[in-house]
Amino acid sequence: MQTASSPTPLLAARDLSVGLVNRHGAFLATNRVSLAVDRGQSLGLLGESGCGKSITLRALLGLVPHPGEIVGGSVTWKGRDWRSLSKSEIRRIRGKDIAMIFQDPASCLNPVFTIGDQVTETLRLKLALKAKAARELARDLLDQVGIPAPEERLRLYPHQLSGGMRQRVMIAMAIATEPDLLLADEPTTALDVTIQDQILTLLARLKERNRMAMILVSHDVGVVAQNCDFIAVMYAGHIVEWGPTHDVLRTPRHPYTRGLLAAIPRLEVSGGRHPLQTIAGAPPTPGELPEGCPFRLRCPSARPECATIPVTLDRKPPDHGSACPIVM
Amino acid sequence: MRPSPPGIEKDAWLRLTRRARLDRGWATISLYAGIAIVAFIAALSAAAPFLGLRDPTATDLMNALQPPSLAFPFGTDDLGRDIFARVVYAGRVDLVFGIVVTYVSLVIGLSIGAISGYFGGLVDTVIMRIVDLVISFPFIILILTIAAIVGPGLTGAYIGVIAVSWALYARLTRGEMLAIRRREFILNAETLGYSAPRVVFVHALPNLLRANLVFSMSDIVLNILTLAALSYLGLGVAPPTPEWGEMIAQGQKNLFNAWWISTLPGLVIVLVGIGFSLIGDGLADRLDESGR
Amino acid sequence: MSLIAFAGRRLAQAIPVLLIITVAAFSVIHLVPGDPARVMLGSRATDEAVQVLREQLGLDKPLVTQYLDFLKAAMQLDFGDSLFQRTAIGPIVAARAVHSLALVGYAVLISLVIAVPLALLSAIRRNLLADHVVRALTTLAFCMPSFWTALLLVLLFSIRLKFFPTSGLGDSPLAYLASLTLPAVSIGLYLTPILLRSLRASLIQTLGAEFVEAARARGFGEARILFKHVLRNSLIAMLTILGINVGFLISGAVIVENVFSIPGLGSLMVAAIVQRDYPVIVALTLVFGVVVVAANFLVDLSYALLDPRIRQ
Amino acid sequence: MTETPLLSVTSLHKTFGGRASLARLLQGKPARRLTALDDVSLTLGRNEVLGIVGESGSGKSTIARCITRLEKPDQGEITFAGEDVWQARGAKLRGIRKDLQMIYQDPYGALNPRMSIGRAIAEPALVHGLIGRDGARALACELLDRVGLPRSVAELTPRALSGGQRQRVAIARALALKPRVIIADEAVSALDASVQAQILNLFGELMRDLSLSMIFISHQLSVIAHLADRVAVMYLGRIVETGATADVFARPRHPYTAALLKAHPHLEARRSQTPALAGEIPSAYAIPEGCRFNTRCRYAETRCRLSDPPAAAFAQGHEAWCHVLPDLENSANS
Amino acid sequence: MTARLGGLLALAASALFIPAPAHGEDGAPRKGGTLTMARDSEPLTLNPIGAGDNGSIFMIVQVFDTLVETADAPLPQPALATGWTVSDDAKTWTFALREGVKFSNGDSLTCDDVKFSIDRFANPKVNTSYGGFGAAIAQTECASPSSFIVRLKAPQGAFLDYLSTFIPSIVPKALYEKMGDKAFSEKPVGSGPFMVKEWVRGQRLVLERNPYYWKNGQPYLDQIVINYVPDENTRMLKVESDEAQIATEVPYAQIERVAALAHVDVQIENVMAWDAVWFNSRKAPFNDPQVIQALNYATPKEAMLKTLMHGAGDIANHVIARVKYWDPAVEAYPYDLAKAKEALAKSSSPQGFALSCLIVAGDQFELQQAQILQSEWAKIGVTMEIQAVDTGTIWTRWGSGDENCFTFTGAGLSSDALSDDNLAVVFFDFTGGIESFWTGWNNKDAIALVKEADGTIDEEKRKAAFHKLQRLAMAEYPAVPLFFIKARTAVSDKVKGFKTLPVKWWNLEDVWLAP
Repeated sequence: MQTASSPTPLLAARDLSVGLVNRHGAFLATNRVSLAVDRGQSLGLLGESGCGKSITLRALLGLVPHPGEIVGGSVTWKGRDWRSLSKSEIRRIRGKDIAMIFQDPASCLNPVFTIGDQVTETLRLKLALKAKAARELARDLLDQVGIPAPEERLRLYPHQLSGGMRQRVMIAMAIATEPDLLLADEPTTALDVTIQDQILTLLARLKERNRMAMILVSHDVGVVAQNCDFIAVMYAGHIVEWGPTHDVLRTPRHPYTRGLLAAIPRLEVSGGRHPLQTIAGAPPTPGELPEGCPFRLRCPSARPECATIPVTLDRKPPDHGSACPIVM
Repeated sequence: MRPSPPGIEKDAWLRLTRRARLDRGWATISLYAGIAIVAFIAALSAAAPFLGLRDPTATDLMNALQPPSLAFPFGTDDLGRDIFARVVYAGRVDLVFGIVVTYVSLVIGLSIGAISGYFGGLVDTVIMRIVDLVISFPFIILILTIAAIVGPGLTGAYIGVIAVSWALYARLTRGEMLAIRRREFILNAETLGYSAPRVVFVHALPNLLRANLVFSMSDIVLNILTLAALSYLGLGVAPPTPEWGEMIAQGQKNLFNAWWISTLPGLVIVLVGIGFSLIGDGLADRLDESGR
Repeated sequence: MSLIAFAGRRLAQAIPVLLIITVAAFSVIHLVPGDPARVMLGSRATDEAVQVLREQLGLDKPLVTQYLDFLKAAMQLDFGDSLFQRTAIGPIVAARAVHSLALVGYAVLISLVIAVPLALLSAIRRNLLADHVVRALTTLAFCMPSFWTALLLVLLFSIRLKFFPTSGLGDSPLAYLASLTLPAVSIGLYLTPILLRSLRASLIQTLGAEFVEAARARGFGEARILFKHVLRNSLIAMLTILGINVGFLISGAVIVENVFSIPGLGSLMVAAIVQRDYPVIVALTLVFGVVVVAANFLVDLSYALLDPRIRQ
Repeated sequence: MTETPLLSVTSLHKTFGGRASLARLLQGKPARRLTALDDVSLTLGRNEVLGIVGESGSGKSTIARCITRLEKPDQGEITFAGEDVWQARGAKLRGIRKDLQMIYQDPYGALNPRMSIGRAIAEPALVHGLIGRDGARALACELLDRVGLPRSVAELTPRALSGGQRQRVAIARALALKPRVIIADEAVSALDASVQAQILNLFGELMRDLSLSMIFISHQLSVIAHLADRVAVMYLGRIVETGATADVFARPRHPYTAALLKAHPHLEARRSQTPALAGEIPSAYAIPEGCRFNTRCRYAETRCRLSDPPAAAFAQGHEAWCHVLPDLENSANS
Repeated sequence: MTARLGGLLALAASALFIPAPAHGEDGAPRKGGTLTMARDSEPLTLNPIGAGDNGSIFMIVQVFDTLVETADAPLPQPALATGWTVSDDAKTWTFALREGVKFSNGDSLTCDDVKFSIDRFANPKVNTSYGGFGAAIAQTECASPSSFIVRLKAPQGAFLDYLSTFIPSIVPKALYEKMGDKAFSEKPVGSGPFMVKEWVRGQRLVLERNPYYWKNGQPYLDQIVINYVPDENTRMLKVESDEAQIATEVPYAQIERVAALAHVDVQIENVMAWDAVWFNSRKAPFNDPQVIQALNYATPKEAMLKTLMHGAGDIANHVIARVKYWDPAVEAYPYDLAKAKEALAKSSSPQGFALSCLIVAGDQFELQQAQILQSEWAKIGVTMEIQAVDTGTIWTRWGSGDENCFTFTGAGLSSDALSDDNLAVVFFDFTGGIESFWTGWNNKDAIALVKEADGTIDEEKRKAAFHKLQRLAMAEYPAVPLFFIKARTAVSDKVKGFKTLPVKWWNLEDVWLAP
């Protein structure tokens, strides 16, 4: 799958499979995932909990938690395979060229150090700044991400800030090095809707300004819809549909995407409590997937052959793919 | 093992499944290995009278201080008693002591701690001050007093150790209770108008058990060691009943000329200690609730 | 809350506990049969002689009076005279408290030096060979009778290698430290597993925290993450355990004190109890209480230092 | 609403915190108190769903906790079917407890992890004496059917269930007492979209089949829009706007309601260049003087900083508490 | 002198008091040097009056002098008194005081000091611990600066023996009164060979040479450091590593090992300490001498001596210590189960009985001994329960008269005086204060014999009375005598002139260090 238009995209994953371990054994958290982003593009990874979207994001940075590991496929950064890079090169890329922000800003900041300590630590390590310069830049960055009275905030500890402020701090740390790519894992899920709105606006502005690429992971269709150029829909470790946001939302091709979109209550059609269209059953437990198409047990259009066909994304039409060969 | 899915590097997948088995297996291995060790020693001790061992209390001055041999696998002490037989019989005293003391303390501490954490306020303050008191009160004074009141020997040790060790369970449980009482199923029980005892004992307590049970495994060993220390001061089991700590203490003066008197019972305690801590590790994993 | 306010509140909480401790110790020890006068005079003396001595020692006064006398004097930091040693308790206890604290402090230091790196190793290599070896060895050390390890240490380091004196206390600071080394190691061997276990558990928990992942994502080195970010967050659980154990360590050091002939509080306590040296027992209970309260205070203080959230 | 409401809450006040720290006392400062509810009134009619929407810290959960007697209000009255919930004793109290059931957000926290599903469902009815011990099994099966779970689930512990299934169990447990009112506090927020739809539909069915009333608390506007007949929008311990859901969402009168609606991520619209609302919710320890929204309100005037706004009434019981009542139609779409 | 291993055979009475060859084969004593000792106990006080424990007593005798002194002889020897005369009624003793004696602070020792000290000794309100020792004194007087007269209420056979104990040590009156009891106990001044340089409680006592000591050329040592090393293994390691040259109380189990060390010897010497099991004769069946005999026959002393004490002791043929008038001719009970059963059969409890016996908690030796007895006595149907209680409790319980058995080893029981009188009063005289050591043994003949011996200074009469008493006690006293305990001291080869006296302490002024 290609979302990027250039021949060597900024970041590309090809057939990326990540194996994880839970109490039942080893399982594939992501299954032959291919995706790519280029400068200035934003890609949304949409899916329900446990579909493998977060682990995909971590795998892109080589951060699969032990004892899991990447068991197949490759990730290339500016055309270079991660595996060909040394540990120190990878560390240099992380946090400098690629930055990441997480869902829960409360637990992403070390509770025992001040904001200033943590922001300057990044600056000193990643930009080789002296303490004083780092401090000044830190203040500047906080200002840029819309934190009022940055000088004072630098002296505070994470627990003394609100969730929104903490996420701004995380963003400030992420953009400090003017990264080429920002990975955002549910960056607003823990926040109130007005704060979410502020953070997403901020991200959009920064993306615009720095011509930064972004991969945004979310379970919220609205968040992805409003903030991404492309969408990849994940289900049970697979990308089941991808394409330009507009196309995917208007004319979803995969039965799962269709079900998902229909199941969301809309603000506009309020009242009446008319039944929502639902997808039967519950998302599968990781590691307990049916043979063949992982969605077939919940799929209204399932046919017997769904149990045998391998899950592959069709590449036609070239800019909007689906993994379902049955529903066209 | 499931075959490696298509598109996957075989080696990596194999490595992962092996790791998964190991990771998953360790808790089980740990649990069963621990149970096996403890059960072996417990079974041996329980069956002691039927094993055809020498009388553990019979002195045989002609055979004193024999080093380990075929006839005396663990050697003999300076009264000529068979150390192996004594070690086996001692298990009856020590294991029972460790387990009874630990679980009686656990039940007391669990209940008191749960009440303290649930009700908070004055009840909590008073209980926690008592806990502070127990923890900072010199243990030996208590033991001596109890020994003086109930007479020397095992009874005093039982009461004395329980009188102290409930406090740690109470503290532990209170902390857990403070965390759990904000959980929604407790709130729900409260909204349903359940009586406080029902909320505390039926709903909260089972969920407070895990931390306590895991801690209890190392506590059993600690209590056996405490009994040993009491024996060292001569306040443990009434002689000639064999007890590991008493055997170790007794061998102290012979450490230079008959190492086995202290060392072999000491190794048995170590073995039991390892056994219980293995069970503790396994339990910690197994009792991990929710499965989130 | 300011530090002083915090300290003040803790102290205010501690005073009733300390008072109750002394009352408890005083009344409890009188429940035990035994008479200091008889213990002092032993087998030789007639009952009349014992009675004379009791009067001399003030043991014929009612218990309450004896306790109040003690309390009155204690307010002015005068703990009275030891019945046996016939001298003021204050200096005796103070001298021994210094040795006990030095010993336990040293032992804690040694335990930390052993436990922290091993816990790190164990947590990083969780469920791997290194982890199992570390845990098995520490369990072993934990279960070994302390006089046994102590003697083994003496045989090896004093008799064979002549690194340290067999027992007693050195005069110069260096010699003092040297003479405390083996006893501190003996206690440390018991303490290390306790600390190691709790540190390992909280390290494993912290290693899974999101801020650790965030630090990795920021491209920080593993060593930096481990020592700067993880360790500090994990120390708190261990400190709690340490706080609880300080009291046990000091009073439980009797055996080690005996083996190494160190005049500490533990052996004084045992002697005082056996002799029914009431004023010494009560004074010692008070000292133990103060030490435990102080230790817990220090632990709380270090929480506050380690974790800003607790300062609120 | 002409008939007397089933449940009414009048002038509810609730503050938290209290014990002054020594340090503050020494500085002569009073104890810090957190204002969770400040003069909140609302009503719930028969077979009605009242939605309460607001951001974290708005006090919406505290209302639920006061109604279900988990927190005692400082002032104000809560009456259910003519009985004062906090004055009731004995059989009346038991009746109220039975009739008012609560469902929580966290499907993992709401069920006792050490209790089987069947027992968890039947226990309330057992304790309240609605059924005997032999009736427990039948009741559990009936309710499992009702919420669309297989009966075999009764033997399991919560650990074996998925989030959606657990929420169904929680609902079944609430239904066991045949309540008249269900208070759902963020009951679908933690669920995945596909599951959330199932649970919302279940609520819809229950409303229809069992003639229940419901207070539905959520921060998700779309969920409220789907389920609630009426909505109350809360901000910092106060209701700022209330009315029929369709009406309020289509024509918000309060700038805060409008901002919420605008901030809600729409599928269709592209993101605007400025956020719908600047700043953060002030601390509940220090509620702003005057209109409490004035620190973030782009329409704020001097009077907004000086006095509490009065209620402004619109058609069909639509009310908003705003001095300015700006023309919001245009601003919302800009 | 160093005893050979394997133990000494029962010695004749005089063998206890073999005069030490002055400084025999070791050549001329050398002056100077520091001796380090590792002791099992520590001093609690250094005040001669008020001390009652070995930890204190053995140090007090190094610092103080008495009028007559305990030496390696059956009779007290001249010390601060160069000689004495006794009146015909044996009630007036006149001591010629040594001239020119000075206390260690340089003050001269005067008759006033002597009178002050002896008066304190004679005052039961002051001398609580050993009131009986000075009880016979009616009045004292300084006839001249060099002549001190003591008048007794009645003749006292053991008068000189009592005077040679540490209790009537001569203290400087003026200084004592100035310092007061407490201060003097901490920093005492005496006329003994050594003076206190430093005392760190719980750690060590450092003594240094008293420059004014009256014995010519003595003491030889400049300084003695006495370390308190409670743990027996550690104490041995101290001499092994040469950190100490003398270590007291070698554990029996280690005698062979320590003696085998190249530079250390184990001196095993007779002292006036012993070991026995006591019964309460107020209670049945211990009022029956047959029962006691049965228990005596059922006790395998030989085997116990070998395994428990590694031979370093003697089987006791007396229920008290082997003191001055001990009769070696009395036979100890042999181990004879047949006789034991026979005796028991004839007794009031022919089927055997149960008893519980108090022992001191934490004393491994005693515990082992009790377990052997338990195991052995079971063979004649006597079941024994061992009750280990702490020292604080033991006297109260045994003294209550409600217990039936009590055993307390030699480390705790020893004679402080050179003659038998004190022990006889305590153990055999029901009227003596503690009802025959609380055994309740009320035997008129025994009481008469004690009084008879005590009331005369005629050596022959005294000897005869004590010999009779010994036979009587062996036949009827409610106790099972076990062993005469020996002192076991690890002594470095460098140490010369060291010897444990029968009273268990040492005249350290005789000790010198070889280069």
